[in-house]
Amino acid sequence: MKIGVFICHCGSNIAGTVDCAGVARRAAAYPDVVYSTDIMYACAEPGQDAVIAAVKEHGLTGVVVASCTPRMHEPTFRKAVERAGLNRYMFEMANIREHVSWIGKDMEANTNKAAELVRMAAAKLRLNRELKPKSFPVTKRLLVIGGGVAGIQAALDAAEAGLEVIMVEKQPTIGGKMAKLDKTFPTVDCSSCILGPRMVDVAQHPNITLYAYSELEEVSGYVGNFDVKIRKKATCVDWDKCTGCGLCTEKCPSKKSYDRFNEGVGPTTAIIIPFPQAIPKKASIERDYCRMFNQGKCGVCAKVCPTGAVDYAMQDEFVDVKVGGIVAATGYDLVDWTVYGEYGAGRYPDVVTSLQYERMLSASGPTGGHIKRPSDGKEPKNVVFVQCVASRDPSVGRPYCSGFCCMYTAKQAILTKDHIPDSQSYVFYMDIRSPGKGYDEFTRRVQEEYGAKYIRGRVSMIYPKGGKLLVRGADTLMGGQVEVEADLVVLAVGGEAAAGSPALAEKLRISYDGYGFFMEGHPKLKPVETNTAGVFLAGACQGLKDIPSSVAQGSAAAAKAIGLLSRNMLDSDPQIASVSVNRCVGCRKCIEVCPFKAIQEIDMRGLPKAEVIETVCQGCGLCNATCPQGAIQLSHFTDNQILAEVEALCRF
Amino acid sequence: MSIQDELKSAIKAALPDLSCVIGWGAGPEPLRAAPLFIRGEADLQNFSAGFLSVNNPALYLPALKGSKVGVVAKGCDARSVGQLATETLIIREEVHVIGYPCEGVIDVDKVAAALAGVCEPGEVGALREDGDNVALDTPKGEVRLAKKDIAADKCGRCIFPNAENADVFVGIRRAPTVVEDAYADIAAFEARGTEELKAFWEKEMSRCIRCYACRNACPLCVCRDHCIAASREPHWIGQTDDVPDKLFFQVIHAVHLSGRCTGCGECERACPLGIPVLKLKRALSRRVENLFGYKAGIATGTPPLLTFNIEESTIKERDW
Amino acid sequence: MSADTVKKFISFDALPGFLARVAETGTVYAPRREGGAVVYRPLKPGDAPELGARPTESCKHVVFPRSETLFSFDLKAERPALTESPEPGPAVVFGALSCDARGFLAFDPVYNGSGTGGSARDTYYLRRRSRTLLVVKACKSALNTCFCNWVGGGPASPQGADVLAVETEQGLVLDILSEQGAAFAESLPAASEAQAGAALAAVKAVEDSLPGAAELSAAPAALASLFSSAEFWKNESAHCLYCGACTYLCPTCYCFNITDESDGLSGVRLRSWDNCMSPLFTLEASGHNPRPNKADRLKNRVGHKFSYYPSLHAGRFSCCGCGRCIKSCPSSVDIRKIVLDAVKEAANV
Amino acid sequence: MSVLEGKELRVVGFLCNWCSYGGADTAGVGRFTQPTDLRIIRVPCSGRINPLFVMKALVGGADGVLVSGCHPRDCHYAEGNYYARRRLEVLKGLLPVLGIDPRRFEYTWVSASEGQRWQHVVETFTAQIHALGPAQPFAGASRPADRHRPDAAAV
Repeated sequence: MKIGVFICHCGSNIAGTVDCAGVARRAAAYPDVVYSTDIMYACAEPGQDAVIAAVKEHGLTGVVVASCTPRMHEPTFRKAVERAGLNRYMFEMANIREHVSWIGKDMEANTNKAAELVRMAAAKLRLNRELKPKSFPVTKRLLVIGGGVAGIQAALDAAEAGLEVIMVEKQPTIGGKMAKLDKTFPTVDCSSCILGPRMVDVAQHPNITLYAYSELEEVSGYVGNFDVKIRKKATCVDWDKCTGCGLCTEKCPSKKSYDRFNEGVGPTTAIIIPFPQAIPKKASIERDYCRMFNQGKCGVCAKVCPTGAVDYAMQDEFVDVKVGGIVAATGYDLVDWTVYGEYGAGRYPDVVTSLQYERMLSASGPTGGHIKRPSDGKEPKNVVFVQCVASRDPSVGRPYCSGFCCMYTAKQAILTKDHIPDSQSYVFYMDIRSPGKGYDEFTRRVQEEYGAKYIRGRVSMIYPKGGKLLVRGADTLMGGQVEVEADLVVLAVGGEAAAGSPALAEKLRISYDGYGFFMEGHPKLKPVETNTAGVFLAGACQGLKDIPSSVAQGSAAAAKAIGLLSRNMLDSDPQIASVSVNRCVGCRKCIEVCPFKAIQEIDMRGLPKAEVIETVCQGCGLCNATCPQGAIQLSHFTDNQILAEVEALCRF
Repeated sequence: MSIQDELKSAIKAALPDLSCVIGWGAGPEPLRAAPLFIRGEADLQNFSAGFLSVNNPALYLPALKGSKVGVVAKGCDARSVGQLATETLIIREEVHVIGYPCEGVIDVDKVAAALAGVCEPGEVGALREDGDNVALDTPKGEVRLAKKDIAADKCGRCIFPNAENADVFVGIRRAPTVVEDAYADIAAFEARGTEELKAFWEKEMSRCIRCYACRNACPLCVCRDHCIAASREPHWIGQTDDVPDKLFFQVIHAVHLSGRCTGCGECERACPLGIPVLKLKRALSRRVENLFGYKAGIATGTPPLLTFNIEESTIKERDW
Repeated sequence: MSADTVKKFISFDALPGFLARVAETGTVYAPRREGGAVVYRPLKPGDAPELGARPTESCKHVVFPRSETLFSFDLKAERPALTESPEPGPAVVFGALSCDARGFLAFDPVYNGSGTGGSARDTYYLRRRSRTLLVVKACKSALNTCFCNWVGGGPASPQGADVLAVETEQGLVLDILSEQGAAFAESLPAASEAQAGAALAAVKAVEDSLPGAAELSAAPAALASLFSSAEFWKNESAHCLYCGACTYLCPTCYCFNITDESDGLSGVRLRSWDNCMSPLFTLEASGHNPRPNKADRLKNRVGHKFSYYPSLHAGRFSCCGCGRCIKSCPSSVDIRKIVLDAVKEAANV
Repeated sequence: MSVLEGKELRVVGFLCNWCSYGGADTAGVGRFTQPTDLRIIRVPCSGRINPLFVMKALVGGADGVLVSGCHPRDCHYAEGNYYARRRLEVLKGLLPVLGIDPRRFEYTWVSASEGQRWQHVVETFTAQIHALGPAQPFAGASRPADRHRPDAAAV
């Protein structure tokens, strides 16, 4: 083998603390290295051209580039060596930036370590083999998980591009959080007026199949060919028959059910249509509140239903569907703010969340758009908004900024004045974060035009006094304690990843951070991809964001999915396991452990042997580590390749 | 009827359905029996089971997969059968296990120690079993030894003297040995400290001749012909006579047996150079028992390293 | 022990000092008890050899190391360089068994080129062989597994030895059998007649204690005739577990394998013991193995020693009767029984 | 020169590509300073790590071995780290009996977002190995210093 080694300066990123020329000199003496040089920017066009030129000039059969992390530029350089006429797997990278130059300043130690990493890469490269991908057909169908605004956008964009789309929504209706909002900032336009038509589009689009009140049960397979099992939860109403007339919801005697859509602002019935614009507009029974299920008798809805759609014996159903790509758009939930004892921990009825307040403001909400105190139904005059509840608060494990609370609080203060002209709003804030288009102007308007009083400081205590709530906090600008008598307190509660996010991530085999938000492939360059090929992210499930950003990301995820599924065939990753049938003794241990059921037993002239199903193998190598005689080897990460790396580190 | 006769009739009864029954017969010298493949009734006259029945007949079973075979099994042999079956390395239904209550088996090295100054074990002219004792004819006259003093170490801590999973059991079940800590020997060994133990293995392994008797005597080493000890692809160890290469094979053997080793001790007994290679496996077995409560060959179900729990209540991970 | 060779004497007390002086010019290997085994180890100056310890292993590794670096190579230099391993120094095996010394007589014709008209001389073997002095200590007793007298040897056979030592009450009587042996014992006093007589009596006593030898002259033809008798070999090998204990302990097994241990640029070429019981022994690159199962391999092992080798080397068995393969076999395979069974089986056919 | 004599010890890391290698990258991007002893071998999944790799390094001359994978439940391959956890936990039982200080081997979980945790793990483990000092190789092991070193002259 003839190996060429290229030590990248990365400008001064590496060369600042690594003697790149020195590393290149040392590398020249490594086994099979015939050419070694340092290079200013290996990834830039001149750098890649230099690699290609060297391959041709020196007849190189393998290339080592020592630069940044392979997670960044391995694909770049693989393409470059391919352009030079080599197989893309005859390439290795030594990470001397993230793992060397950026984590220490000792030039001698860094240079030495860099040289070691290059030795290791070269030692492995000597055992690399040309690998060739196999092609397999793509299922041109996209699964969108979550029917909030991000998911809706992704689904519509993909459907418009001609893809079949399956949308799965956990709730009985799509619309997500946005459907609960009265107005949106900074334009103060009606939320349901802009979202409603898009929801209808989803329902009517010939390419979109909607599974509402459904959840993802299982995912197997791989990019281009995922096998998905969807659990259609039992609604106890046959949606083929239900016309959405709502008669059942009028007659239902169980009138004290928790109203999930309205955030508990006022009760609802046990059989519900969440809101008038619901898509699908179908009824479903909340079993926890239904007398038929709790007391074994009632049956009113079944009696009144003109189409006989009610079916108490309905069971969950499962739908198996094959898709080529998946967009996760599962959104967020509000943090449970009742951990704050100083805010009453949920005991004071007139302390409400921002989302509950939205429902009070909404003309289609339980109060018909009239702001009423939950305790006595009176119209409040003094409304106090408390920002950063469970945001930027490490003490409750939520150190991050939720990003949208400043803006919606300003919006709610404006709407308060619109609804109750003689009201006075007070906003306790830490900092006002309003970096969007027209956002900062909006936060000024609420103060200057609508007279909301902004007080910079945290609220330390809320307690009832007479019929009012006394809100005590610091005013850090004035330097002192302030107390406001409030009729109503609205907490701007921060968001967190939707309940069940980690479990979904596990099903999708994607990563999530400590708060349950899904990890994007790269924080800057792969904002909607994940590390699992074929799975994309849209909206707040990746990190909290407002409506414009969610929509943008929905479109971006759709674009990525469309790009992927526009291809008829995909190349399989050839870094998969293969069995040496001579050495295999048919002990089945690999079959036992394979997480993907990618290994099957075959009969070879009467002897049992393992065989890898190439398109199913994901290349984890668990089988390789399990096989006692090393008969099954993971290409590109074989025992000998890893042993060569160990040897390179330990022998010298 | 004596146990011997009962065993013989059990074998005789089973033979018509089996290609052979593996037991023990006379060996090359009085202190050693040899594994016996009984293919017909005529072979039965050579059969005997007892204090000299050292070899583990389960060793031969994986290679005979596909034919119906009988084995006469001590408790420890039966554990090997059980483990092989659990791992589907044999088909349990193909194996007819004839069990009997084992009273322990001889350790010739211990006889050598007991006869020091008298003669070598290889000079003993005859052995007679006499209840709890044996009488040995030596060039210097008869020497009587208590069986318990010359029985294998494993017998002193045997929790499984009866082949509980046998298809036919002959004789009266013996009570298992009750030991407070079956791994006290390993704890004591480890207590010698890393420095001393490293020197210990350097010395012991320097004797190793790489004959792989340890591996080939192990009933659970089923890769045998494809063992990575001698392969180049993958190339785990070199062919030198150096301690690291030789020791690394013992590491491989121990790791490959973790969660599988039944402690039959055949590896150590087979070693012609007397290297105590079972220690490594027992250290891992202790760990597996502590972590997963799995006693190989007794427990059923997937061996612990081929499965997992999402929450591992017994694994206390380091808190960084 | 012959009556008409030169005899020397050394007392037990003088032995450590004498061997310490020998060790100044080379390595002295002597049996030592270690663990449950007895192995040949370099004798530390001043230590007394353990004369009563019967070695578990043969001493062939002194001449034919378990793994020997033939040369090292470095391909990175401008001109690829090969470096020969250093010349081995002189060695003395003190207290070898008579069968061990006789084992080398099976090695020699294979490695000294006599079988090839001198064209294939193995210099690595020969240079160690010529520098190794064998001091045999006559056995004081026979084991159940001993059968040296079946194959032309005996507990005090002088064959292959430079010096034959016989233990008497006061010390060792040394029978000088070669020039090198004479040089080794030059400084020692001659044995008295009484001492020599005691030695002769001791040898006779142990020789008399051996059971009679079996007749093996029919073995070569019998084994050759059973080459295709698969059933015979299947039965004989049934309990064999095909490890390498028998071959590696055997004083006459001389097979080896050659491997390179290399990082691609520099490395060593090793010659290591190999054994015909291993499935890898005759494994061909194609994956085909002409001896796919243990029956084939055991047939080869026994056939080689008692039929094929004798047919090439003037009828000499490639077996010295030490019995280690029987004594140390984990599954009690007895080569004597196989050979006798073969003779019987061939006679019946 | 392999490790800097007197300054560094030989610490080998086996990291899964998806989480821990990414975590080490994140630490780099964040410029979280770390000791230079550690050399990282990238594998697809902690489940790929045969415990024998760890042993090969420890018997072969490494002073410490660190394995890191995805947190339980987060494995990119769904289950690899669960197997790794059991195998590596069991492996710890082999070190003392062999005469290898068990503190020379650790395994842990670091996600791609946990740059700071990675820094902490590397600092802690490296300090632990330095406290133990260099491992004495098994006799007959080719000491790093004894090895033929083709590149020594080029420096």
